[in-house]
Amino acid sequence: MAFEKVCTLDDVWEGDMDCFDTANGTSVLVLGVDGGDLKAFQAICPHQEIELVEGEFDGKVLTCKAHLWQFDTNNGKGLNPTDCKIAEYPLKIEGEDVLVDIDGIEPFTAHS
Amino acid sequence: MSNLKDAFKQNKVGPVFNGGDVAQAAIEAAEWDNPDKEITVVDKGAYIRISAEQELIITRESMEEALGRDFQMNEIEIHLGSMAGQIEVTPEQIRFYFEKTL
Amino acid sequence: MAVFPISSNFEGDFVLQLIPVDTDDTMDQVAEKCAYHSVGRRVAPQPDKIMRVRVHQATESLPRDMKVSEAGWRPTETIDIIFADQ
Amino acid sequence: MSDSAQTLKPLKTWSHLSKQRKRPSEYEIVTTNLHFHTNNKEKPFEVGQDAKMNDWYITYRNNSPLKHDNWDAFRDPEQLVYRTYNILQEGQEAYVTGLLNQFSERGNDQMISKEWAADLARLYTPSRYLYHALQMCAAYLHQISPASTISNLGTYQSADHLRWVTHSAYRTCELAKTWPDVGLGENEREHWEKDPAWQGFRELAEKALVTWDWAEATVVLNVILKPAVSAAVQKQLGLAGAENADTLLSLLNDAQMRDAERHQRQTKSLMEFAMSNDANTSIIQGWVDKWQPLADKAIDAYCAALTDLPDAAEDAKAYVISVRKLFGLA
Amino acid sequence: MYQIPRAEWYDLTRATNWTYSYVSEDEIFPEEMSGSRGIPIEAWETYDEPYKVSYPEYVAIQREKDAGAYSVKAALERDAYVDRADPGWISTMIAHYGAIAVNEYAASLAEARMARFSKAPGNRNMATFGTLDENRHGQIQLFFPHANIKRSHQWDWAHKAMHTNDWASVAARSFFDDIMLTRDAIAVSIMLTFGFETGFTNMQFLGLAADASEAGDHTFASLISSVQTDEARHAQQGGPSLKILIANGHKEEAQKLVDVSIWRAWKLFSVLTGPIMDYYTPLEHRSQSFKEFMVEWIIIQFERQLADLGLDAPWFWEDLTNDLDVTHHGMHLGVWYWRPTVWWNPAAGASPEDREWLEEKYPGWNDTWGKCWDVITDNINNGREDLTLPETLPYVCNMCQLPIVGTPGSGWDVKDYQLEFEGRLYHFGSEADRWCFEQDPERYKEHQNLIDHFLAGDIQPADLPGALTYMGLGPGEMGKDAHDYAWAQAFKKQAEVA
Repeated sequence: MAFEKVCTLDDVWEGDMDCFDTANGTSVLVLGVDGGDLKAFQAICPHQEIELVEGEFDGKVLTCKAHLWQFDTNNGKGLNPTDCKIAEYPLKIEGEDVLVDIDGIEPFTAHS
Repeated sequence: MSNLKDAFKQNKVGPVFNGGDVAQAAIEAAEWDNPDKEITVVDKGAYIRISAEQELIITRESMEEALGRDFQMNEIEIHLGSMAGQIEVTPEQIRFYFEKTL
Repeated sequence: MAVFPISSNFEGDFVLQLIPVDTDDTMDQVAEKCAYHSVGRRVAPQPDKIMRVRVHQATESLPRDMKVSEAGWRPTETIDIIFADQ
Repeated sequence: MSDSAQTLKPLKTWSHLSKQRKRPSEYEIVTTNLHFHTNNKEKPFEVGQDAKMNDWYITYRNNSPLKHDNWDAFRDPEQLVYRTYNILQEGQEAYVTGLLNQFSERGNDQMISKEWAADLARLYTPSRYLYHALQMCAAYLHQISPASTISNLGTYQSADHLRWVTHSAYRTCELAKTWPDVGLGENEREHWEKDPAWQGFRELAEKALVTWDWAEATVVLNVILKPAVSAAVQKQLGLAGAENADTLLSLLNDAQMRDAERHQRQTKSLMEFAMSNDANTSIIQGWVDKWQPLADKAIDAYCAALTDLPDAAEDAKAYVISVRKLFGLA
Repeated sequence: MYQIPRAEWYDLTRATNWTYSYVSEDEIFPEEMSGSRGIPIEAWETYDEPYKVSYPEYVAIQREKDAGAYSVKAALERDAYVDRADPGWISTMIAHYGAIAVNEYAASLAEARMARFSKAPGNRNMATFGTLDENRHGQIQLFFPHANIKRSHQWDWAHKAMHTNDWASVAARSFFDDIMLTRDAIAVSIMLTFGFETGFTNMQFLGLAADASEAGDHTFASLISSVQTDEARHAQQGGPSLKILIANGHKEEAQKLVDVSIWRAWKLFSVLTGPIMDYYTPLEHRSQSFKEFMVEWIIIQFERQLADLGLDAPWFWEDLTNDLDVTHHGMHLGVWYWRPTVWWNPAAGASPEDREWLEEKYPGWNDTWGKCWDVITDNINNGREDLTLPETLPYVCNMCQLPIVGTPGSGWDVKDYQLEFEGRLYHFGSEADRWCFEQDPERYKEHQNLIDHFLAGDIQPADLPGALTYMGLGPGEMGKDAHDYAWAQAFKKQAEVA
């Protein structure tokens, strides 16, 4: 397990999302979900490799801009369609820094 | 330009629209509703100034004719950005006028 | 000696400026202090001329060696600085 | 000047909202912290201190007995902005237009009795004076409140009250077409000024209009006066209408109650916000205790005229108590 | 729409005065808030608003207006016009929003003053809509610039400006507070809705929209011209007040209120709108000169309206027409020279082509203003940027709070209009500014302008950096030349060629 810093608390506010690269070039989507917690997920939609950061996020549900696939940002599960999900990365906060651990987690593709 | 001091001594009245099909219709309507008057139209892109001497009337009936649809007189407000002269609005017509002739 | 604020109206410039002068300054020194904020900034230098000081819109310039304290100015008084031959 | 812009982090929202670290809503972007004249408590406006208006704002706004460290932190629970207010009320007016036109076609006014038409001329159509007083009171709150988010409550409420005035005026005109000889459109002012049914409300309205302290004025309008109006002139009169085959009246009053209930939700939030400073609770309760008797008197006088409803006054006062309870007040 | 025509029931919506008996009429309408000037309430009840609207019409029409303006914004947002707009045009928007947005919101308080305190029921109802209108104008003009906030800290000033002591903010507040926030209801109807809104808002919301449209900024053009459609309606509140004042023997006072409002509006526009139209808007997009817009909207249209309502041309009318060739050039040069003290990046607008245009529109420009710009241009081209930046403060007027300016160069004619009042020396930028003060010294005499604060030691350290801090300007906010002096390069090349 190796946590690494991807951004600071000021980069992703509640209701915001943004995409950051880790040291090895993996893209991570960080979201400020309702209530103030931060979550980290794979940055690419499992459907057709569209960047999720270009979609919509209402604090709870993440919607891909291309075909309106939707995900519950509480756990990454697909809401529509339901037979898909996005991979979540462990995230922790140290001071003002936001750290994620991508070790051993592979992004999902298609209806997996 | 020393004559500027007296530049206001003229009697042109009329609406200024910020574009839209209402402005085009109003130009037609003004011609119909003020048959004895010369209607001047100045198009500045973002606004169109329609004017006549002393009094200019635009009726709802003419607006409907020009637009080819129902028209409530107060819809004119959506595009009416300004006006020269005093204004009087009734459900059937809008009237721009000066009380005095200079 | 004490700081004394005046409003400088410099010939050829477009604006009045706040200039702190000193009660011991002569009119020549006042002119210099005002020139610093106008000449070479928005007013072309006139090396063949001298700068004279007068109360705003007065017809007569004040003596070049007169001190501010002797001029009877009110604080923030507006002063014209004029290019002159002498 | 060195250009240090590059080294600055880009802003995500107005600097004053940035501390929240929360993506601001449209409501927050356009309604918060707009009263620049609350910045300098001793000198609200950019004119000389002697300009009289400075005194008015210092006395009735800045020196109000009701205190809060940061009135600007108040948020309207409805998050109303201008754009959504018009969408909301255009919809509500479409509904009312439908009601009016539908009942007109159905001959509502021909079906009521002349006695009820006369009652309406006495107990309903003079309401435009009362509603207009509410409109004026809310306009005062708009200009005197200590935060833009509080002022905005007054803005939309004032417009809502004009809406009620408009409904009354329209119905006055419409009813007079069927019932030309009961004084409709003619005697409203006289009823409002002299009829015993209205005198309690008139007294309360006139006194509310000259309440200048912003906080007391807020309490008088939204905690005392308006719930009393809702209870008697909207709810009980609406019930009386239903008793007299005037379904339109009760539906129209119900439609206006939707505005009043929105005002109640806003008032509830504002009272909670104010009473988060404990010292304010007794001040507000003191105002309630001072003003409620006048409101009760107004309700009694008005409801006494609703002869079809013997329990009208009791029911109305019970409603008023329930609204006060909603506000966290006794 | 309701079935019965509005005309049949409209009067009932404004039959809402009654005989007060639990409190007195004077208590309901305190003179300092109402301003009925001894004219009986029955006279005020004859107030007849020429531009009528009812509640259901209002919400329907306004919803449609908003739908139009917001949909243009949404459609153009992805277009990212702002990223490719000329820097001078960006400055136009940033200056506009900072000076206007929050003051528009404040105007809703002034409308509410009429809605509560006017003795004319028709005025109260129209002002209730006017309150909503200004609520709209504040909100929409905050929402649009907020979309750009990531682009520069200067956009923050759309919200922030009025909360600071920046000199331009003080000048804007000084005007708006004077004509709308600190006046009684009737004075508001005359100074704000008549004096300002039937006249000057046309300059900022239609004149400028013409430039915006030329510059390809359709979002801004549609926004501000939509704002002006509300103004066109609620501005009509002043006319009936004027008629009542004149009919009741108060013409002189009405005239005075109008004159003060016009002069003060003119001065604010000379620093805000003048530079925007004649210098910031890229040359190829200038639809008319500032002076030409002023002639169209103020000199011809507005002044004619004044005459029709039975008022005279303000006594300073000849001064004003003469100043159309002078004041805004000075304000522009001042803003540009003191650019670190403003929240936008002033465009010099002084390239050879610009100067040719200015000379054509303002004959003699090169020999006067041009002389100052010659010195500035040489300093830029000789690596002496330091000489193009200020080291002291301009002297500002005790009325308009703006620099005291006049014609430079060969036509040098800079005047200070001084007044000693109760032992204090006041400075004014014009005869009319001094006259405004003299009409109501109690209202203005204790006000401290920027220089007064500086001399009183309120600005620390007492130098320009101290002043910038006092004004609330931080890094990334202070203005710099919008085009990074590219306009001066052309002169260098000219010189090299020669």
